Amino acid sequence: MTALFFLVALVLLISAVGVVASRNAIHSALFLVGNLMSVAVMFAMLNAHFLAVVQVIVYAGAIMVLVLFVLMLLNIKLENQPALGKLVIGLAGLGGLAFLWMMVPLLQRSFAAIPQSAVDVQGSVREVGKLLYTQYVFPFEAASLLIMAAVVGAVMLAKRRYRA
Amino acid sequence: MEQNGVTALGYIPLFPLIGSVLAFIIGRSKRDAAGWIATLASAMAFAVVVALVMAMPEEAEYYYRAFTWFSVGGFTLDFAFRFDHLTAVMCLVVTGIGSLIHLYSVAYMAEDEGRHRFFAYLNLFMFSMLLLVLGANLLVLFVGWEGVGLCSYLLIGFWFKNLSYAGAGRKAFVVNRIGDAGFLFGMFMLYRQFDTLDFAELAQAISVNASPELLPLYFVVALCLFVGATGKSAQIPLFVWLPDAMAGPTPVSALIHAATMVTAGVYMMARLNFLFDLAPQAQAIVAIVAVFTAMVAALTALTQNDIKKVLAYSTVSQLGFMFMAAGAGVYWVAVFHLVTHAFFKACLFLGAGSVIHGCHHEQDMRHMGGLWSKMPITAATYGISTLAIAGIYPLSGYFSKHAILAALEGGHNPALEGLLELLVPMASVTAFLTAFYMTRSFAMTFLGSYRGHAHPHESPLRMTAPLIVLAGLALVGGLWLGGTLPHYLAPVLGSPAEHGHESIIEGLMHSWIGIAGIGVGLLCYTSLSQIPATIYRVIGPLSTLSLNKFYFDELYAAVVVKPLEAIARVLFRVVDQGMIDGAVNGTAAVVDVSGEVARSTQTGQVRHYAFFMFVAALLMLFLFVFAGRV
Amino acid sequence: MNFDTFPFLSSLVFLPLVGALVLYLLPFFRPDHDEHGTLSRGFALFVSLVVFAISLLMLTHFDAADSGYQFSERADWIPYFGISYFVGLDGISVWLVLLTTFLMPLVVIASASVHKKIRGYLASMLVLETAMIGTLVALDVFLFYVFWELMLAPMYFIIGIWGGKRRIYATLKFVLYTVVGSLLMLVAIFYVVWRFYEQQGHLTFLLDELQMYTNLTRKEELWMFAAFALAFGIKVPLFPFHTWLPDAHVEAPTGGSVVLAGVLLKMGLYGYIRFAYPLFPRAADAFAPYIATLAVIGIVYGALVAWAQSDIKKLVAYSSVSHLGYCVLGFVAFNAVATSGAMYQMLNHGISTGALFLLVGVLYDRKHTRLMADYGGLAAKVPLFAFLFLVFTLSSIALPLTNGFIGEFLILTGSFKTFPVLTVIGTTGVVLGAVYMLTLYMKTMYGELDEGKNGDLTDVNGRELATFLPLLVMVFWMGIYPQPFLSRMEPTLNAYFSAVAERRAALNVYENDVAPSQDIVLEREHQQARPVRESAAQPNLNRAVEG
Amino acid sequence: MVPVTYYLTLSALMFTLGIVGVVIRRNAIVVFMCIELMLNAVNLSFVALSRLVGNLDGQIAVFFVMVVAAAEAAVGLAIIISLFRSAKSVETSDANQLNG
Repeated sequence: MTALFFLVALVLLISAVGVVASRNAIHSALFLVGNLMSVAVMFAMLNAHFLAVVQVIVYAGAIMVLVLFVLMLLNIKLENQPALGKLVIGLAGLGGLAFLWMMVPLLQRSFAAIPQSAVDVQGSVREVGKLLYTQYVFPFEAASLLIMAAVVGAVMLAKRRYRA
Repeated sequence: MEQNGVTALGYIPLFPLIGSVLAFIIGRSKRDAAGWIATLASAMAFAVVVALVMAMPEEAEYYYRAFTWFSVGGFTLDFAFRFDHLTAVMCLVVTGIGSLIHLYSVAYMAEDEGRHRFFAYLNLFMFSMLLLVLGANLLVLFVGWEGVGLCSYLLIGFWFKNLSYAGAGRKAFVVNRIGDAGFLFGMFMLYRQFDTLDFAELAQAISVNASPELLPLYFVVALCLFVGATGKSAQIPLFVWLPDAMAGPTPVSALIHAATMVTAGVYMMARLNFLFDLAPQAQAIVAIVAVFTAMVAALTALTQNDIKKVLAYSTVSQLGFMFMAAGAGVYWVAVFHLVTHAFFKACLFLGAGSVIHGCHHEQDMRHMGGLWSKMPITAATYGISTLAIAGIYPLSGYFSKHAILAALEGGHNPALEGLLELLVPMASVTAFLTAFYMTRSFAMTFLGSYRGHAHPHESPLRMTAPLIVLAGLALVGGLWLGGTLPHYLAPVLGSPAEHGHESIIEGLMHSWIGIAGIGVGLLCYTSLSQIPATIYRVIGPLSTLSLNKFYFDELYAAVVVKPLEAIARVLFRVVDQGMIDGAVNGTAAVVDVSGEVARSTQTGQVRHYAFFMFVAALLMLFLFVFAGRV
Repeated sequence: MNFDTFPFLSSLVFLPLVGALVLYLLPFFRPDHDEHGTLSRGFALFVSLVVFAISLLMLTHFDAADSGYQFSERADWIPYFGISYFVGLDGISVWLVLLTTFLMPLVVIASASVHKKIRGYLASMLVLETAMIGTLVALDVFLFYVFWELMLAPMYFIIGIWGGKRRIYATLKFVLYTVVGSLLMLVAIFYVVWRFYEQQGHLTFLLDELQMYTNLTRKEELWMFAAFALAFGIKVPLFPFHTWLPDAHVEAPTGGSVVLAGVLLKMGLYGYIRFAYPLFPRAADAFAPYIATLAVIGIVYGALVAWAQSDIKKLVAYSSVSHLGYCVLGFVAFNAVATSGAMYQMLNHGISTGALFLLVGVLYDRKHTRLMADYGGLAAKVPLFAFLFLVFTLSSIALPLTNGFIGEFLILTGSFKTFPVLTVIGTTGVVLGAVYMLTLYMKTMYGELDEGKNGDLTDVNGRELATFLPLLVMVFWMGIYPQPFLSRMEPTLNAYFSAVAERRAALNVYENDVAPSQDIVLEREHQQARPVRESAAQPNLNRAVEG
Repeated sequence: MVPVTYYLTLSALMFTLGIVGVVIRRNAIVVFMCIELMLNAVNLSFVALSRLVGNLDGQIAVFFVMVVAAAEAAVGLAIIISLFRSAKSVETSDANQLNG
């Protein structure tokens, strides 16, 4: 199990670095697909089966297809401006390291002490569905509204403007 | 004994007021009517005064409350008039001489385009002057006091197209205002102490409050009021406006700047004699200032060539004589000289006006001479008045001036002890100088041969008639009033010490100063005309000093006016625009610059905003992690 | 018709507002467009005249002997916070209201020289009238504050839209200056109300209740008073907060200047006498010498700076600084003579300075310059104008028998009792006033006329004369027979002084009753911190709370 | 069983990479993808912690995050398209109209 975790983690991190580092946006997108798949595996390893499936279908499937579609539509591959200066990249890296330097020990300290719950939650469709349609029904409906608003908004934004 | 509700008192100032308005309105379309309306109004006021004086019993006074002017917080002030013997004398002078001068002006101003304004102003002046002398309290007096100042301003600047004339008017007003400020202080202090400004109530309050603690107050009040008088009556240090005031039409100089307005200070001191009597030090200061003013003005008059300027300085000098008497505490003499001076100085000014009129607006005496034959009436009246002012027995000036010198010597004022040895000779010298410069003026104008280019002619009867009347008064006024006036004024000013009658011989002997002055003057300016030139050469710097009026104007300009102007400019440029506005705009600029700095962070680059968010998140994290430990 | 219950004050306050609304909606009624603004002007004039007529009618019903509030109306506005619509009129405000309603028709008549967006201009003026009258009659502190701030908006537009070249700078300066002060005042109002709430258990903004039942310690009083005094001092304006005034005046259109000088500036003084003094009498006493000093500095300084001006309007503006210095001096002297003088002087200043601004406007309309150097010798060309100018100049320099004299004399006489030395210094302003005003008059009216430049100048026309004649009458009426004005102030003032004295006493009693317990605690601290000035006998609640 | 801190650490690393990406990349679409990266990092920690504490609320949260992500994808990509139309580029540095 642990070995599998590390393997998937490695894939996940490499693909994440790929997303950030690729000069070609298409490559970034493909790396992101890999990354999302790895996250789906992680979800599955954590017994979140429903989410793992949704992750694959919605994220790696629908959203990434949309992204790739836009990339194709706009036909942009390379950033056409010179690469950023080393200073900016260095600063960002330094900031990232500082973030990690503070965040990781914090996480270790905060959560190591919490005992593993006896209940082994199963994020099955049934369980998640039950919760969604009972306790979280209101947010759920709100989410549907949000999606609708997003659809309308996207159409509005993306349509060509006609001038009289 | 006070007689209330004498409505007639109200008519005295009312006639000139109505006359002023009518003259202005009717005169706009009918220029010639203005003069007659104004003269009529003035004459009516005179008639009322005469009737009142005739009817007035001895030891009585009239009182008339027109309305309550204001009444707030326990401070009630009536717009009220009081008519006692002193007022009667003043009213007679003002309306009598005023009417004559109105009559004279009708002819004198006949050609002027703006004569409706002139007569409106002149009547307005009469109104103000009558308020001044009739006022039953200090404030009504002050109304007149400022009102005559206004009319003086308007009439000096009557020919306003000449900016220097207008400037002279402004100077007169401002200098008077300085004096008025002193007058106001005096009123404030009196009100603060006694809660009233009514003359009768003040006299009452002061007579019961003669305690020594209040004496310093009386001293200060008297001094403040005297500052007011120096402004109005052209004494050192505020006399500088009067010579410039000659810019006005000559009848104005006669009425306002010789006969009436400038004597307001003397009237005020006589009116407040109960106060000044309790402040002998203040009186002494008055006397000293008066002697020096008389002296300086007489010295200045010696070298003036403008016929009106000579008379102007002479007026200053004669006012000094009046204040000598007032300062010595013998008020009736001051009033006496006021009256006689009104006669002969009005006559002199009107005579000068007649000369100027006849010589086609020539005022420089060096371009006159020999007018004796060309305008005999003017010359005769001018001559009589010259003799009068020189103090020759039995003309009016002799009596009043003699009385002044006697009063000064008499030593009624203990505070003058020891100073008299200086003051009396100075006054005598001034009397001599008076005779001298007046003779000079007469000689340069009327004697010798004509040096100008115009064709002088005698003035019409409407102008000479007032001259004759005034000259007549100057001739006999002293003899007549010298005996009656002290008794007439006694209810107001107290009974004077009796002095015996003098014979003609004595009188002539006592007028030796005047005779000497006239003699020397005649000698210098007729037969031996090289003498003055020689003298001036010998005492060069002194004569320059005299010619330049002792540099008073220049001194004031350098010490007061210029620095104040500079301060004003500095205050505006440096303090107002620099410091205060600088601070205000500076605050705005700081906000502006901070905005500018903050703006530069708003690059519009999403990446930068993201970066700032990241940094901020880092900071929050840092605080979250380390806050407890640091 | 029975006028006993007629809502005079509300109609005065809101009629102009209604008029402004109608004016705003005018294009909907008359789509064929009011091209030259004749209809708008006529309507605005009608409204302002009706308001003036109502105010005159009200004056006839005004009981001169009654010292309390008359025609008062009261309604709850925001009951939850104890805020109410409470208006009333007494001897302190009655003449200022009349002055406002009197000046407004003149300003509307003078609007003939305004050409752009005339409708908006007149509507602003009418809204301003509502705000001004509202400020004067409000007896609820909150209501007062609302009207007080409402005065800013129309004035902001009047200067900012219809002003001269630097109008934006001027109007911003005007608004920012004023807002700084009034916000501090708002904080102080809330503090006082909060203290009232602490002590009485309910909220109110009624001036009378606050005045009677709010106990404040001396230190609280000082701070509150300072906030109020700053707000009012800026509005007056008191030296050194005056620099907005010349800019605002120079840039404002004629009507704006007239209202600004005529009424707006008085609001600061009115606020002082109506709110600052009765609420914080002891602090006012403590501050009085300093305020008087500033007032006297303002008198002399304003006069000197006015002398240094070359722009006529700026000169008149600085003369306002000087004249209002007298009013402030009169108010802080705090005796009946000086205070009634100061109140009278407010009216005088409104009339004579308003008239002077109108006169400058007449010149500016014709020649489009305000520099003295561009004029000269006008008296020969425009005699009627010169006459009017002379009368108002003399009124401005307080010549006896014109209105200015009574005010100045009463102020100086009264304040001489309280501040002799300062009054003496202030009296020099009388001299300096003559200097700068007569210099102005001489430079513009006297001398040789420049035919090329001003040869085509025309004299005052009928419409302009219609604005000057009422002012001219008032100059002489108020100068010769001031008693009708003064007598309507006096009973109120007498009652006012005793009320303030009562409050002073009550506050002292409060201090002596409440404070001793805290005194003991504070004694040592006091001795260490402030050994000299305020002894331990003067308690200090704030410090006690902190300690 | 893999300790929860491992997941969390992994999540932190992924999140950091996302942040760095957002800051250094200029292509708006790549920036968008980096944001997805960060969202997923958070999702991962949600699920991990949901397991740790033994209830499903964390997973529900992830579900909603996904909803938001989907909406964001739709709107965000539409914005990018209209940006491209006006600026002929998807570089974030070209969209600087907010420059103050």
